[in-house]
Amino acid sequence: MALLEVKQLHKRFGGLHAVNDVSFQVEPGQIKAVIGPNGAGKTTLFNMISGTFPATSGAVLFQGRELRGKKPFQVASLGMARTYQNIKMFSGMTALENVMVGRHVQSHAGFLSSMFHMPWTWKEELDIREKSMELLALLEIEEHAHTEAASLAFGQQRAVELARALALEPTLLLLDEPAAGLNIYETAEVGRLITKIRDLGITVLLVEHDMSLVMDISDEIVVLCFGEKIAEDLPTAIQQNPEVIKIYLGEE
Amino acid sequence: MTLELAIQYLMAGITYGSIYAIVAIGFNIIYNTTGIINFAQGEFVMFGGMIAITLLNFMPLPIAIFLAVAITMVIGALIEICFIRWLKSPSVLRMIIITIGISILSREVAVHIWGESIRSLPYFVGNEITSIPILGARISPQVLWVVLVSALMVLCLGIFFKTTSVGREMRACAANRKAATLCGINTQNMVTLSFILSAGIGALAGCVMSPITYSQYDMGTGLAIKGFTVAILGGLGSSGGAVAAGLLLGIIEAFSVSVVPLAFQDAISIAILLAILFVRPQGLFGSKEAAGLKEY
Amino acid sequence: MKELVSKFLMAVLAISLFVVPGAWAETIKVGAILAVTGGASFLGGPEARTLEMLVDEVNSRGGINGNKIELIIKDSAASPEKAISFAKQLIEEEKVLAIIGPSTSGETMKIKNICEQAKTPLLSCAAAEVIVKPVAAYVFKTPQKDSFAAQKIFMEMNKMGISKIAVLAGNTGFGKAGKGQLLKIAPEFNIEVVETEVYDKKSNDLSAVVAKIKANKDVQAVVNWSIVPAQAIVAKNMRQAGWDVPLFQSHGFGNIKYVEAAGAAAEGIIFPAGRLLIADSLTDDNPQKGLLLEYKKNYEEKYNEPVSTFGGHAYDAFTILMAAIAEGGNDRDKVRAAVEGLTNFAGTGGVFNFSAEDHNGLGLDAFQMMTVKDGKFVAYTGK
Amino acid sequence: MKKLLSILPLLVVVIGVHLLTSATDTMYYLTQMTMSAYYSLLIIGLCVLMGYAGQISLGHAGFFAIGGYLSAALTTRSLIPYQDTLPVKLLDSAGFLLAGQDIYGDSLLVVTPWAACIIAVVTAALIAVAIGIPVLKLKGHYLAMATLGFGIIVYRVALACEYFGEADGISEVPAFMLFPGLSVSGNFGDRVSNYYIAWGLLLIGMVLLLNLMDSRVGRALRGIHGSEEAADAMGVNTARFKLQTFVLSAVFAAIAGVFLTHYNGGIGPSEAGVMKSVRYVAIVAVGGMANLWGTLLMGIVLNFLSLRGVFGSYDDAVFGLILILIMLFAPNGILSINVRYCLKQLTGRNKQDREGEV
Repeated sequence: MALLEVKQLHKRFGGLHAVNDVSFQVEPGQIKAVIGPNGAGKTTLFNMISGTFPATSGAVLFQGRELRGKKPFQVASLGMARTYQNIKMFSGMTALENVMVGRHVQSHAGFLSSMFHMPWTWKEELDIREKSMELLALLEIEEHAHTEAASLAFGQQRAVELARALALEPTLLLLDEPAAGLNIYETAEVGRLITKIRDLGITVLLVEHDMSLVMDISDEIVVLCFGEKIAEDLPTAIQQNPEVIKIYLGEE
Repeated sequence: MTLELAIQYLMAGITYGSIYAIVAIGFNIIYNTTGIINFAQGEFVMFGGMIAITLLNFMPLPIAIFLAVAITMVIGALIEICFIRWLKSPSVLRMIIITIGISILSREVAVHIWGESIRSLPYFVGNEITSIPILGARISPQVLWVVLVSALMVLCLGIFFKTTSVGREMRACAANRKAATLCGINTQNMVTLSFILSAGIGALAGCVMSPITYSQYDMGTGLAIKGFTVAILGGLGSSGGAVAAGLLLGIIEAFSVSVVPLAFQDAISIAILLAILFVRPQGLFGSKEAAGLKEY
Repeated sequence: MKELVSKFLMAVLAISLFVVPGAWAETIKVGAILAVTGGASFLGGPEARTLEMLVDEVNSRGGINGNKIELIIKDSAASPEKAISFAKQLIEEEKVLAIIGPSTSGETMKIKNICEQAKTPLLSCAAAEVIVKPVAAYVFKTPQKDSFAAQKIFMEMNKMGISKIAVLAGNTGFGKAGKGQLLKIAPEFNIEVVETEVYDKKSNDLSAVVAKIKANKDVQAVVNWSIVPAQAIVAKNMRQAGWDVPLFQSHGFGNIKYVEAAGAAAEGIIFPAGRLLIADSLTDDNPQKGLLLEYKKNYEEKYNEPVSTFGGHAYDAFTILMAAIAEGGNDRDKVRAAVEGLTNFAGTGGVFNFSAEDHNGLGLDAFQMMTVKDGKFVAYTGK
Repeated sequence: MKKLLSILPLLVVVIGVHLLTSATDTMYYLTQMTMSAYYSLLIIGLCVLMGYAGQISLGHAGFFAIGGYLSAALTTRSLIPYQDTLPVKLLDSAGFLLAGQDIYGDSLLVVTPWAACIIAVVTAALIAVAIGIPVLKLKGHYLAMATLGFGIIVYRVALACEYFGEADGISEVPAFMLFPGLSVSGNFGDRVSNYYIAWGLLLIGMVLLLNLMDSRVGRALRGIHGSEEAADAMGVNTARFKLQTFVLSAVFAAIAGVFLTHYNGGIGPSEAGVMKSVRYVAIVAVGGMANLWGTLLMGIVLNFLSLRGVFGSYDDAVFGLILILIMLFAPNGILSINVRYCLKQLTGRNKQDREGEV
């Protein structure tokens, strides 16, 4: 069974069809990429999958479960984590604290038990801290754990955001342009991290602009243009696809 | 309820309603150009009335009112220049707190200039007991002045925003500030202008209503709360909505006297507002489309 | 450096001078808690100004028995919590001999127990009768009793043959207490209250509620019990509605500013008040006449505003206290006893006769029915 | 544990103030210190709501008043006329009623302070839930208006109801015996113990909030403030957390109201007024919004000065001015003003000027 199934998803903003009748599936354990030029509807697609706003019509099935009407926090607790194109760090918190927020769905301490610092929250708190440090180590930024996240370099913030998303222990990770704003070396680095994440058994769905990154790491690619799916294939096949080439290289 | 009584209630409602509407329009003018709710709007009304009363000692009524409106406009401009102009994209919370601060300060300035006693302008026509019969009910001619001046103000504002180039620039500013800047409109001056305009409107209202309601240093808060209520009921930013909502609230308040004790009147009108806010945050007359684009 | 040292020495000298005079002349501290700003500033303002004027007068005459009076005025802005804090502060820190005020009944009731506990005389300027009923040993009040004002009004109504009335009141402590007294006493005079409404102290138009009462054809007269500017609005709205039943006001109307505000609508309003407002027209044998005229003249000269009965309450509190200090000196218990023993003491509110049972000291005769004629207060003599 | 340690210096200061005042014979300062502590309890609760959860409330005096008024009314208003109704009988059988005499010597049947306190705080919490659900969906000006409206309604109801004493409020509120030998009252003799009750309560409140802020929940709240969208995507139920914080701050306000009312022996409508709510917001803003320690400090200092009448007739004016100045020049609170940085800027500027002259 496919981990994520997108069925005839459709989104209209007034008269504009931002996403038009898009369907595809993500199999467990693969890295799947959605590419397309600016305004192709990639981020809109992501927002519908993660529950930020509802689809006009169509359905999203996660582990066979219909996500319609689910709020982002509910989607997250089902095991789907995401990052943002323009990194959304929690300002005023350290890198470690940012990652610790990511452990939210994996922990339970409530208002009262937190206020009274109940013994049963102590172990949980230690676990959260330990696990978060591990993730920072995994993404090779543990030396910045106690720096305010918003003051880190852009590439490091990306890593913190990845760690934060991983802290949810997701089965599916949605990455919205993980290489946006990064230089060649940082991009390669992110690519390496993403494969590392996949090797942990986490399925990855990413939206990306950077063709080289996508071609390197993806197992399968969906191409969107003006809200419509025009191709879905293996990277090598996509590279040969005349329609894709036309979109990316122009008509000449 | 007899017809006579109903008309009496209606006229009372229209009196309150027009006052609320004018204050609400003052809120809207500033909100449209800046996205700020100026909690000191009620103080413009107070300043208008108080200054006119002081000036009346030296000059005839029309000139005193004219000058009072002009002086209040200058105060409005000064407030904008001193407190608002140089802030770079302040948060809503910060602006709310700043304008509340301005309101408190203005009140304190007023109490130390004019003292705590009540004052009023003389009735424009007749005196305190003059009244005109309308279908068996009797109302003071000043009520007609309030309604007339409010109507004129709404009309003039409409003409100003539709036909003059400055008015159009202000509307452009309201629609999209960035785009307006790119078109060469000095948005900063437009903001100052909106403060001047709404100060002037408030001051004129303060003069016209002074014979009926009296002027006192702390009259602003109550008016601001009612005006704000009406502005939200009518849909923030909509002048037509403000007039409609103002009259509606005024009339509801007047008629509510017949069923609930007067002491609960304010609590009830605020409760109505809350109820509406919960189901229709865009206001009774605001459009859902436009509301979708705004942040609540 | 040298300069600093010399300044320091001078400061020390000044302080020691300040402390030493106790040897030959005492300074007696008197506290006052008044609502100078805030919702009841129309009471606290004139009260504070009156006290400041009086204390200057007393001290320029050489004080009481050679002792200077030091007045500490605290502005409570009509907030009970501040009044409580200030009362404790004045009693313990400033060690005042007595406290004048507060201006409102709500505040007075909150600090009543504090003064009682600390055995510090309190001379309240607030009207509500609960302040002195039941009597608390150290608590006095100078404004006339609400119940007497209500009785006066009802007596007048009986004469005029009025039996069904409407009661309007402002939502202040004054209005609340008055409404209570009116409703309580009315049956004794065979008067029926057919309509009751309470309006906000910040009301700016009452035409709707006036219309509602007017619609009740039974109403033969209206009694408005309030202390706020809105009482002028009641008068205006009634006359504008073309309604000419008699309008009675409470003694809270005793401020010529309200008459000015109501303009032509104030004509013919009937209300009970202390004689301060008609001091000029009193007969020469009236014991109050001299002091009323003097207070009026001094106050109006100094502050360039008309005198009001509210300031008069503070005047009475202060003069009563001074008389008691003259007798009891700087001792709280003796001063308390002296106040309680005062009889035949003429003040602005009337002639005070205190006793262990009566800590207000004013009788029914403290009130004079008045009316407004040509924008001035005159004694009401019936139709 | 760490939190307890961090609160230790404060505890030392609290005891130090007591010893200092008793040594210098200025114990009267403790009266206003006690009152300020209660107001500060409300203010640190509001700080969590405004600073951490990012929700403005211009109606918190309303919750304070609900707590204060309910406990005052229940402990002073006689239930004898309702003696035979079911709720009164239930209260009676639960041992929550107390017979006594009023000032006129009439017999009186009232609720015990403990029961009244619990009823008042629970009512405040329930009201917070009921209005929080719809109100917290609003943002910006709409949220400000809605909370302001709530505050006005409470004020109006207190002012209009005979039961709540209308304009006079409620006086003669009895002392609140926490346990034998320790009661909340304004009697001069109980001053020191009340000072410690108030500060004990405030310290407990502070420890609880510090604990909360350094926990899963606190991180989620700070996350909401940092980026609501991202917090949502991390699985944080933002609506629920906002509501819980709203209720928490309302409970803090109500507890402060209950205790201060017993300490003052009464409550008046001014405690529910709009100006009070504005004042609380002002203090949180001056303290730096998301800064519990700064807010606590400002809450104590400003309330203490105000209650001592230091600002005289300019009390509101001072608050207005502080509000404007802080919001204009130091929106992150008074503690964020970096003196050294400012000095460096000044001296740096001077140096440049001098160089320019040369």
